[in-house]
Amino acid sequence: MARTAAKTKAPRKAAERGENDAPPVADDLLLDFYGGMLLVRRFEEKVGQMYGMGLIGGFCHLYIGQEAVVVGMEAAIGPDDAVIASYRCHGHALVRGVEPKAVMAELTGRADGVSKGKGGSMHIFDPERGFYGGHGIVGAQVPLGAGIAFAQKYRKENNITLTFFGEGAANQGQVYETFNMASLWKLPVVFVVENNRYAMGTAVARAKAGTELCHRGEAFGIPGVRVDGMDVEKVYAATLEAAAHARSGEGPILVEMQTYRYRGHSMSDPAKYRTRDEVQKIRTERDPIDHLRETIARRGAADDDRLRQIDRDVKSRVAEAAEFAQISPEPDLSELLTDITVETAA
Amino acid sequence: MARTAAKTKAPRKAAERGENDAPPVADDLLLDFYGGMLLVRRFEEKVGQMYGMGLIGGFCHLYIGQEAVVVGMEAAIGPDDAVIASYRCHGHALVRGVEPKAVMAELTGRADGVSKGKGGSMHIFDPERGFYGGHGIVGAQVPLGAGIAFAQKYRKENNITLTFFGEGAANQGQVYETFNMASLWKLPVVFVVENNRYAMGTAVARAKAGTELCHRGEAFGIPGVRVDGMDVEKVYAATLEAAAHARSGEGPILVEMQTYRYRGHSMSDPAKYRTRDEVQKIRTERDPIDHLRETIARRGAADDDRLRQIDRDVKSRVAEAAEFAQISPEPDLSELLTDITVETAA
Amino acid sequence: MAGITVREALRDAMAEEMRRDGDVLLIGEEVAQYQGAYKVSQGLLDEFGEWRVIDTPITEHGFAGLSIGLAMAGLKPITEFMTFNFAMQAIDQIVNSAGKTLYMSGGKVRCPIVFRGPNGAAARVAAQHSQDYASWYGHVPGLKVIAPFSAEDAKGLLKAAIRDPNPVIFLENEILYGQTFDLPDDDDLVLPIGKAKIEREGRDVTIVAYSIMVAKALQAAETLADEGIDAEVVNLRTIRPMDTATVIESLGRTGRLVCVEEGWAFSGIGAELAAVAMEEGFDLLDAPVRRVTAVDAPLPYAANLEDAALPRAERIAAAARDVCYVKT
Amino acid sequence: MAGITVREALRDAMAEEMRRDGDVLLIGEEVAQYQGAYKVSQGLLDEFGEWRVIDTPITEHGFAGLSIGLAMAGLKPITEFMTFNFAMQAIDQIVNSAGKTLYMSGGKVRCPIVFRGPNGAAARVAAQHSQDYASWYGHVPGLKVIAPFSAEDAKGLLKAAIRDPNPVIFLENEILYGQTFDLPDDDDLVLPIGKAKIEREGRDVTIVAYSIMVAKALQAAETLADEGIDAEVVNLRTIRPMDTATVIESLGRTGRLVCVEEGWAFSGIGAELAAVAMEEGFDLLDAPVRRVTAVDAPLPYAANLEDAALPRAERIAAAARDVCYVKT
Ligand SMILES: Cc1ncc(C[n+]2csc(CCOP(=O)(O)OP(=O)(O)O)c2C)c(N)n1
Ligand SMILES: Cc1ncc(C[n+]2csc(CCOP(=O)(O)OP(=O)(O)O)c2C)c(N)n1
Ligand SMILES: [Mg+2]
Ligand SMILES: [Mg+2]
Repeated sequence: MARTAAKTKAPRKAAERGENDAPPVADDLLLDFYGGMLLVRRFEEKVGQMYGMGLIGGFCHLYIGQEAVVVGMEAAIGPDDAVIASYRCHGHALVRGVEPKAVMAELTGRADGVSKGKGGSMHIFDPERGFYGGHGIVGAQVPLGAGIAFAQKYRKENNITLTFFGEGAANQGQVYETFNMASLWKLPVVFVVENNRYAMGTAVARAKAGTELCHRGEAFGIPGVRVDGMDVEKVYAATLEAAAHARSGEGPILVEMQTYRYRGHSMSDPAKYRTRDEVQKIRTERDPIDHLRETIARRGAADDDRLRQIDRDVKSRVAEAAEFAQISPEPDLSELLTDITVETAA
Repeated sequence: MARTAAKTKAPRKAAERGENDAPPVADDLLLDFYGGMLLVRRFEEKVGQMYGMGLIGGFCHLYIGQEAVVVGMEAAIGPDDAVIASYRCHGHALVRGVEPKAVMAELTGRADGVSKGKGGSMHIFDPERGFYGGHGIVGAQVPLGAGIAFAQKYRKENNITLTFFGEGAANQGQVYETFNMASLWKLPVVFVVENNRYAMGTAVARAKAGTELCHRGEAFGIPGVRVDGMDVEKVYAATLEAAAHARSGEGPILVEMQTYRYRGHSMSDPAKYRTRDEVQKIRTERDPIDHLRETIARRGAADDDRLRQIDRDVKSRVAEAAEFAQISPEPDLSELLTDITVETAA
Repeated sequence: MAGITVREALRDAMAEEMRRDGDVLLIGEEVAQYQGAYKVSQGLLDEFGEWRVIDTPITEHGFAGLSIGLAMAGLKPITEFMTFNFAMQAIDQIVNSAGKTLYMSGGKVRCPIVFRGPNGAAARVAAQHSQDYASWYGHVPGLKVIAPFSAEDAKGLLKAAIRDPNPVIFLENEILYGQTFDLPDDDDLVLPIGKAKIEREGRDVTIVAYSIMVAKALQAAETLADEGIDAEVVNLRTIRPMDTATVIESLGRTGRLVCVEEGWAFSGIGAELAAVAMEEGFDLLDAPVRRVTAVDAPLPYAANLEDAALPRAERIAAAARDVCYVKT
Repeated sequence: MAGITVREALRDAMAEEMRRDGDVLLIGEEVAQYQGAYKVSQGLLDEFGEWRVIDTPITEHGFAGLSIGLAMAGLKPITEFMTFNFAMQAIDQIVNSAGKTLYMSGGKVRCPIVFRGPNGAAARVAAQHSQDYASWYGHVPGLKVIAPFSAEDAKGLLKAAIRDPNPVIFLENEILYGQTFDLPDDDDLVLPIGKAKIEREGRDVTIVAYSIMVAKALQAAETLADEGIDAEVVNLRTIRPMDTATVIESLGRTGRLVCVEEGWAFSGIGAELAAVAMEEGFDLLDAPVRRVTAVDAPLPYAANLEDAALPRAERIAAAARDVCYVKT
């Protein structure tokens, strides 16, 4: 997974550059991006299949189409930085380095799931890898993320928190309460609006009055940038800057990632609120993986064999995860009554 | 009380003018302002005394210092427009034409109180006069006000709603949720931030990041204006414009009234978070009633006799209210179990 | 009599009331163009237009408050929460503004509003999407609280709720939406708020339930019948005001009471019923009241754990045997 | 032994824990420069500085969520609500984020946080400022809920709550803040969460109460003693997990149970106790359990109505006489 490689590269990159139009990233980083995005895509495709087979239940929100966002952002931060997301969190977990097996077993509700099968698709957590979920209530993760950033500042850690939320969530009041506090206390947080144009069936313009989302923090003193979230290099470059801003002590920054989700809102959404053409057009013209593949070819960063090898590796990891998630046993019934509270010595 | 006179004048005034620097208002309107502001001031002073005597209990928030805001605004709207406010609502009720007696009897918790003594100081209501309270939860009245405006629009009434809140309340998330909806649906609402510089013990800058409050709606497409809330003529002129904007169908507008409260936050607040000098300076240099008295004198709008007559009238109305509020009986014990739900025919 | 789903019954109730009264409108997330997240408002936008069927942004606190403002100004909003879990963000407005203002204003400010949407567990949607709020809302004077079971309940009580001049919390159940029930042919079916319904008569034990748990209770009653235990099943229908008279009368006949709810036990609806049985039916009790509830844990996602967490018919039957002192 | 007010006891508990552990911090409205709206945090800003004693804007939902984020990241926030009425705006974060995440994460994400502030009625502050939330929070697995009465309770349980690795709801009472109690000389008074305290032993009837109602219950016990009724008074101290063992043991000795709370009856704490008495103490009951609660109405402002709305010692004594079948 892209994570380890990216970790070593990000700081170097950050030091190398500064201006707005970033120089092209190194070849091996491009390949890391490719592997990372492909892993998320193939993983989600498999999830879709397994949901169809009844192996996964409940609400399940796929990330297909948005891969460039998490992959590019993750590459631009460090392993000690923190990430928090909504229910649409499989991709965020994977790029943080959570094992696909453990995520998939969570989705099938099995004992080896990352949350022991108790949380399911919307509630993936791995705080040891700096991943704080996985939250089901639209907008709730936003103040939580600011709190994590506050803890980083309190501990003088020089780490930052990426706080992801959808453009639908961007209308929630607690987001503005958080903007105000984060700005007041100059918390090291990057607010990331993943504007995938729809909140369930609501197109962004039908729910949002006024200016573009990237400006929604300005009244609270939070600068905003808008980024082409279908281009992983642009995401990466913008995140290096945003992260540097947050890390510098200047306070939060708001990044609007313009992206698109290919599938329905969740597995049960027939997505009749948009035309097939609209989706098809973006798939053909703006797909982030195709785009990256072209870049790689154009720059000669890798030959087809190398890319095919990455494809095969990703496929086998995903197949392995799917396999694992089906043989992992259901949680023991005793788990019903554990983890309600942390036991304390009486 | 200024209300009746103002009602007949406001529309005329609105038609007469348009530009930003309003022409001086007519003499008799100035006198209405004077009578209105004095009524609020004397009423609140009496409330303070009666609280000290133990005749009033619980939380009680005085409006002294802010009188120009409600008086000037009320004069610029019509009797069929609506008003909603926070717990600091005695002045808002009085300018709407609620009888001082009924307000005072509410404060003493008596049967003749405007809410039968069940609500007290924070919960004055008189929907027949378009006054919707009187709300104890900071910020809660803001979406309520937008809802009242929505009903006005739904009924094609051409009325508007003034929704008052404090600068401390302006950090509440539901305010931004409301801004978004009100703008999206172009509701006929004037949002009024009464910036009296303190939210309980918190000076405005300690709780508010970013730009001035009047700009806080801009990201949602809501224009903002800032007004000297210690000058009743300026308040009046600004409100004529703001009301015209809201009434025109262009959607909401945000008015920041810069004002000051002389007393503690509530009767139990010693107000140690500011110096006596700060308060004294504003009292001497910026008092809205003194300022208006000077204007009246300068323009020769009335002689001293006339002003003294107004003073006497106000004093006697307040004295009468105080008297009434003490002789009105406590509510009958049966009232404990009425008004919990509206009775329906079984 | 015609077969109709609970989903359709709810839709018809709204449509009929909207036709009857121009002040009734529907507001919430995805209620208009999407026809409801669970398709409950199918067709309403087409018939009533966008000023009466209103899509909101995702801002529960704000649109609940705005809806209450509509009601205070005299309209009769039906405010849909996509689920009642999300209404927790708006609960201050529901309790403090909608529930208390009539009283605080000495009767001057009315709030005729219905808050509706699915409550309790759906299938495998995990802890944050599965809470049963019946006892929380039931706790609060100033609110009325309804939890229908069948299509008849859904239609008759929703129409009653819309006509009621008070704030009504209307707790639906997602799993019931698709279930079909017979509905009496009646142009204008309005059921009384505050009246329970005896779904099945029996002499040996009273099982009280609401919402989807009525189905489980009826299932348990079948099992028990095979064993010779004749259970009476009471469908509460309304949580507040609660029809304790019907419960106590039934208890008078059976001497035994089992209370079933999908929510947690602690200060739940079963607790209230146990207290009422103490206060009004102590001498009628041949056995202590038993509660059948969700286990005392957030709801897990895993299929086997979820199944074990929620009250199933077998657990209800077991409780009934217990209070009948029947060993198995 | 020294006399100390509940206000000071709370302050001392926070100060001691903040000295002991650099991860503990206090956050809320007016907690720092103003020294607390009710002066509970007097002196803390001076001693611990503005990064550990933090004034927030008026944004309960946001700062509760932010505090929970602090706790998830390993700090130990004490989050003050000016009153618990305002926490209704934040209750989604408290229940869904603080209460359920440990479970949803399979034990991976802890949330060591204390939410504290005054709960229930103060004096004449009317309906929106007077609700008792004990049964609402008590309903929710994943939370611990404490409601102290005396200075000893306040200090010993607040210290325990701060050290507890779970989210704890700490329900104080404004009227008790100024009351003085003896406090044992103990450098490090930490009381166990989940244990009730018998405040007064008695043989004839058990009166269970929490928070300020313990004072009323003790007062009632005095009156009853004069009449020859010997009441045992149990101070619950913790609402969740509830010490039902102590209650049932006491019931075993007296055979009679009166439950007192300042909140509403419906699905309240008394309801829970009645259900527990059914389930665990049915054969011990010589009389039905009686609840003494607020009347079923929002709290009115008028002095006479407020007085009639809340449980007073005389109503408790009357209930005790009733269950003892003593006529007066
Ligand atoms: C408070 C709340 N309201 C409603 C929902 C139901 N809901 C789940 S996701 C969603 C849409 C969110 O859209 P957006 O923020 O754009 O994120 P996306 O799903 O596009 O990633 C809604 C309405 C919820 N989970 N929580
Ligand atoms: C939700 C909520 N939080 C806190 C309080 C306590 N409180 C009452 S008034 C107030 C200050 C409000 O200040 P501002 O909005 O500036 O209005 P002002 O009192 O100055 O008129 C606070 C914190 C409350 N009533 N409601
Ligand atoms: Mg979206
Ligand atoms: Mg203020």
